[in-house]
Amino acid sequence: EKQIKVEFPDKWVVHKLDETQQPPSFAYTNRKELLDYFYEMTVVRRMEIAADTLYKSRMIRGFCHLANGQEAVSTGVEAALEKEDSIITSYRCHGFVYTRGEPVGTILAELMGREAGCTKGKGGSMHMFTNEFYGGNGIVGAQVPLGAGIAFAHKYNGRKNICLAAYGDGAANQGQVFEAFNIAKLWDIPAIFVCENNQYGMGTSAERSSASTTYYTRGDYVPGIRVNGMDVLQVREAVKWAKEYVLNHGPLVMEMMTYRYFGHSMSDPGTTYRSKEEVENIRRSRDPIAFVKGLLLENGLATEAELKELDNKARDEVEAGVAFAKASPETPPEHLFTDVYIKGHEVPYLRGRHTSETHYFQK
Amino acid sequence: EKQIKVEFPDKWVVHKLDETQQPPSFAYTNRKELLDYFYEMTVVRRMEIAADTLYKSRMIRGFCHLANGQEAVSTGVEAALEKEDSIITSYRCHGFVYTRGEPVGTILAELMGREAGCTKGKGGSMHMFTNEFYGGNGIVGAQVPLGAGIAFAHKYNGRKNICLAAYGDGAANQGQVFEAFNIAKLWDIPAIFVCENNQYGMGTSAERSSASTTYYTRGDYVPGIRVNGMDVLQVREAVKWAKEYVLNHGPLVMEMMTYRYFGHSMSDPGTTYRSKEEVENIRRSRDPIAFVKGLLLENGLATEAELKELDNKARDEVEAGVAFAKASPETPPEHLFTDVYIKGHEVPYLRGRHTSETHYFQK
Amino acid sequence: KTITVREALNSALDEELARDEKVFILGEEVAQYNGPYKITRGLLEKYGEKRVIDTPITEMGFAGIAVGAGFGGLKPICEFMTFNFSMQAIDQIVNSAGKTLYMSGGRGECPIVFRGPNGSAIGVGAQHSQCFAAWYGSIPGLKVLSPWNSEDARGLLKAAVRDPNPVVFLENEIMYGVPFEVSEEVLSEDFVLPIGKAKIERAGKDLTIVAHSKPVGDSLAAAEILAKEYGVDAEVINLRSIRPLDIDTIIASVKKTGRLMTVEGGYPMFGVGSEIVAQVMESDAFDYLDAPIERVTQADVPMPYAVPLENLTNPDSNLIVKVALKTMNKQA
Amino acid sequence: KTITVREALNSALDEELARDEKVFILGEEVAQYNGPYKITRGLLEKYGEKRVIDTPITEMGFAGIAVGAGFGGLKPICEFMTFNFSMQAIDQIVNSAGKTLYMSGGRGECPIVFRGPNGSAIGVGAQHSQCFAAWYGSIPGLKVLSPWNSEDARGLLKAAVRDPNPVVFLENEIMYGVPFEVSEEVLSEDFVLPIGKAKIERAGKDLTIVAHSKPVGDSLAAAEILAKEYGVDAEVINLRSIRPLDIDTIIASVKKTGRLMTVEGGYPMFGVGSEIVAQVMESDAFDYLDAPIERVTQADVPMPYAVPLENLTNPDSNLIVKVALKTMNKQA
Ligand SMILES: Cc1ncc(C[n+]2csc(CCOP(=O)(O)OP(=O)(O)O)c2C)c(N)n1
Ligand SMILES: Cc1ncc(C[n+]2csc(CCOP(=O)(O)OP(=O)(O)O)c2C)c(N)n1
Ligand SMILES: [Mg+2]
Ligand SMILES: [Mg+2]
Repeated sequence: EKQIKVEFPDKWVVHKLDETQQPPSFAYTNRKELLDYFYEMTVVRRMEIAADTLYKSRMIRGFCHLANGQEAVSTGVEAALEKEDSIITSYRCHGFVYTRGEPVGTILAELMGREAGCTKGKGGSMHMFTNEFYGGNGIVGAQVPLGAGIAFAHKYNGRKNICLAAYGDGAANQGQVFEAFNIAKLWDIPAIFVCENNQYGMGTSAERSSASTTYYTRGDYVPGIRVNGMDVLQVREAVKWAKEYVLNHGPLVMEMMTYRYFGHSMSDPGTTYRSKEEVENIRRSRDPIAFVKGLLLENGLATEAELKELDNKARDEVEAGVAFAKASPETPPEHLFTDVYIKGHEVPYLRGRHTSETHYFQK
Repeated sequence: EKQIKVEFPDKWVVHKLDETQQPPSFAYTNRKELLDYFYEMTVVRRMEIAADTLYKSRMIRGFCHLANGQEAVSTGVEAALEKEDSIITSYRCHGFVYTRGEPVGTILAELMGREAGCTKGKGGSMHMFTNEFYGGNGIVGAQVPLGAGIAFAHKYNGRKNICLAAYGDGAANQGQVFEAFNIAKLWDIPAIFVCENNQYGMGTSAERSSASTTYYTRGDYVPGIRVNGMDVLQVREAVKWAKEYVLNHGPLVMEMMTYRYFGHSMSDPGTTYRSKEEVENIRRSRDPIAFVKGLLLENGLATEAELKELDNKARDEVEAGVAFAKASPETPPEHLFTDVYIKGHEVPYLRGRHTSETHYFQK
Repeated sequence: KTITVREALNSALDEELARDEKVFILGEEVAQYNGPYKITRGLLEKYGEKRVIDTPITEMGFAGIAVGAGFGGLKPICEFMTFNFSMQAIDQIVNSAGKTLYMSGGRGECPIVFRGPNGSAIGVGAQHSQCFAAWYGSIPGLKVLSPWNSEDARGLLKAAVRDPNPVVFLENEIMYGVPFEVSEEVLSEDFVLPIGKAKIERAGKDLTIVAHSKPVGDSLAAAEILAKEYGVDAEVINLRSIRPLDIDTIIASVKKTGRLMTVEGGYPMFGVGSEIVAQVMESDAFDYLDAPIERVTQADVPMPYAVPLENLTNPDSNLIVKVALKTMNKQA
Repeated sequence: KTITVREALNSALDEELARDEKVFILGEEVAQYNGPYKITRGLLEKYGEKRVIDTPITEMGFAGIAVGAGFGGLKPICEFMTFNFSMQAIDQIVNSAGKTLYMSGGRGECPIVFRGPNGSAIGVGAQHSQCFAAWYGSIPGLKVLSPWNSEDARGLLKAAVRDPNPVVFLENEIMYGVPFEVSEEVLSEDFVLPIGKAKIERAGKDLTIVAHSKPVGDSLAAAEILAKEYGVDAEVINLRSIRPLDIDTIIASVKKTGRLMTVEGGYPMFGVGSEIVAQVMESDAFDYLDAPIERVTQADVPMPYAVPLENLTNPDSNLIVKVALKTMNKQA
């Protein structure tokens, strides 16, 4: 396969890292890789749009946080890591769950509360799990110490794997994030702390929530790096490098500059605290899928028609996923009392809403 | 009164402060001031020693955290602030309670659980209160946001007063400290965050608890300054300057380099995690009371005999305090149910250990 | 006139901000965004940035600052986006706000209100659906209120702001949009409800149903079914206050009806119902009981997301009817 | 042989560390300082820095890391210097450790033990004296144990470490130094107690006293007085486990004695006693009750420091005797 070399336009912006401790200023890639990224990101985007539609037709309920605009982060991260590395994120997790290997169908089924959902319909949008993916966490910031703990386990077990813990610009002020930084640094824990800076936490802009918005520096004594989170190749190179770095030197803070197109959740139109122009402008100039498309076309690695075809294929995959999810039955009542405790190690009974609904476990 | 000028031996060690934003490199002082400081610090030291003795004779119980070695912090802080400024600290608070104006007697009475105690014997060692002194807080780190809130109230009310919130080197890693820094900076809250770095948090040395031990820099975007906490004049000048600074520019982090001679609390001999030599060496070379004594003698402002007399006076004051405390009755049972709620706004009754002991409030 | 619970809360906040300069509101998205659930709509515009303040997503920090501001003589209203997130700040609520007056021998007053939605909403899963009534209710030093309708919302919130003690005010997201008829009195600026008094929402003679928050409505609906379909005349008591708990009203009712059941949205164990049973047992109403007291609660599982499971987790009027009939020893 | 509760806990930790490489201990001062209360004495020396780890004073952070390590396949033992400080980490305990298995449809296992002293010690005031049995006990997904003596301490701690669910293990500082006679079996490396079984510490026929933690000893002392001075033969049940709660053992006892009282060190409202009363009421034991159930608890105040007040706040054997006599309808 023919490789192309893509030079990154800017120097890395770093904190407490010297010239020798930085990702390369370029990436090698090829047609196959780029088509894969294009396809994957397109599936994720279309999946989120499908979720939006399903929500509006009341087949998904409660919270549902979409990540359109942020696709290069999940795809780039996955491209850099091995399956044995771990990832943990906030509730805005659908893309990661897909790139970690869960099919569209089981993700949408989860959103719809179906038995086939990747967590049996018990978790919903915010709480998806899959292999070496530890959720989907609903409590802002909680995943950061959790991620440090997962990374700690890798180190304890003598594995050369890491954990990447993603959190938002709003979450970046949470005290437990700083507590995790301190311990991770003291114990040389191989964790990459990734701040997905999409510039807003709900309706509050980064400037209004954070006395310092250079999130890559917020680890203070923990080195940091800022990454263009809209460029899948920069994300990939940075994370690949970061994995080696944290295995050898302990934790790193990585700020991914990104953006969400939709509102914070389904109840937020996403238009009161920012202008339509701002959103449109970023869609036009920094869209992560358009960026890969541009690379493919400009380097003559693919044609518009091929990409259209891939786009169609992505649409089909998502449609099939929707159909799969819809066909799955709602999670049936038998599941109510399972998974509260580990099978075989339950408490003798769990009370229902009334003693008449109490469930007794067989021993 | 004849003034003397004391030049500080070293330049201020600062973080994000430029040359124009620093305390003076000297202090003016005089015989009266220095004698006052000498006396006050001696009383505090003797009071702590009295507490130690009372503890050993089982007249004080539970936790009791003594601050011998750290006297210049409370005395220097008080010398710099007005009575309308606020102070909040950790459980290691006796010295501050005295310098804020509470007599030795009511402090020792509190330690002994007597009715005359400054909080009626209800709080004990860790929870003393007096005018514009908000405790004595038992939860490591909790006083930092509380202090920011007290400072916020000053600003809200349009008063030109500040709050000084003191916490330890161990506490400095608490997430809520960073949360408070961030909000204080965003809102320009006039708080001085004082890290009393006595080098240990219980048995853990600063290096083992903190990935960065330059505590004056731990505010990141919050400017900071390091102060020799064993020199009452440096403490005073730094805090005086800091008050003006925070009123005009928002929060500041101040690290006071200090040391505790005794164990962490009465159950800690204080000898397993550090050497006797270390303690002796600091006592010999950096003791805050000896320092003031030296200034007075070297500058011919007082004689050994005068100081001996003052020392005797301090001993008498403490002895009188001990006698006062011992004479006060133990807090009687009537107080059990008062102060749970504000008088006149209680709940109708509070249950005792059994319904037969329930207390009903008159409405 | 008819107002929603949201309007009731909003107007209560508005009036208390107007009434006392020392009152201010802080919380996530309370100002520019007009509140995550729009309870603070319009308040920023009216009272400005000094009084209505957006915070970062740092519950422990801003709750601690709010408590400190209370010590400093202000009257903070600290909104939690939901009480689930108050767990991050619970040490400041319990150990700083709740216990300081006592530890300080009366010196550390803290007139603060912590408020926000509590308990289950709809389809939001396990981490966003917990009821904190019993936890906060167990803490001496706190008062804990749990309004159901618009009258409760206005009267109790205004009372909470005026109370000089720390008050935990547990709202219910599902109720925010529900309209209720209210009297002129309720709309008056000086309308406050007494803290610690339960309200008999429906008088009845056969059976007492005690509930708080949304389940009060479910209990009233059940009472209608019980009356129409089974000729059972249930008395429904709206607790309104969790701490203090108005056991006297419950006891008086039990003495009349001889039968009692409790309904709540929280976990069953160590819950509001448990305490009511225990206190009734300790009272002379015990001798009046013609049947054991029954508890209806959330099922003892973390809140599931899927509809069929969620439905089996939250109490509803059907179940209340069923349990009421059991208490009455009647066939459904 | 006689061992203290401290020795029991220490040996249990030692053996479980030896038994399973995945087990490790972290917490404040657990390693170099040998434990703030010396429960981990000698373990650093024996197992090294990898397995016995000092943390900074950042409960939320290290508890979250411990939970994450549990997700990652390790078996962390997370010591809180006291459970009062677990309030800072309670969100990680409840929302991360407690609920994840359920939310993840069984994918997120977390075999962790949170342990440390709980409830009142002596003379440490309001912020250091809270009992968390009822709070943690209310959370589905957690198991909650509360040992009293050396046998409990060994058997339950070893069981907790081996249980694949998150377990909250509530010790009692006052008991650490107390020696108890134990059998050979208790000293065996494979001694584990079943989680969720209460133990009848003293059989009796007149009255059942249910307690957990230190109050078990107070109840036994009271039972002796009751027997000697009043001819009352009390059965004393040591709960051992708060969640699950062994109501069957209590019910069987009540059916025998007809009288029940509960004793606990926690706040009265929404407490362990409340739940026991409610569950007995829901059982067929209700009909066997010859007197109302009585609860003995901490007084409903933040823990005061002064001795005379503290004495009126904590339950003791005198009070237990008095209440027992009331239940028996006897004069003291
Ligand atoms: C502790 C806590 N507080 C508040 C919330 C409510 N909440 C959910 S998402 C969110 C905004 C988070 O913003 P950010 O960290 O920037 O992540 P983003 O949504 O932009 O991905 C808030 C306030 C929560 N879930 N947990
Ligand atoms: C949240 C919390 N965790 C743990 C403790 C127990 N504890 C009390 S003091 C202390 C050490 C604090 O050290 P430092 O902050 O350096 O203050 P110093 O005692 O040196 O003044 C610890 C761990 C506590 N009181 N609160
Ligand atoms: Mg964001
Ligand atoms: Mg220290």
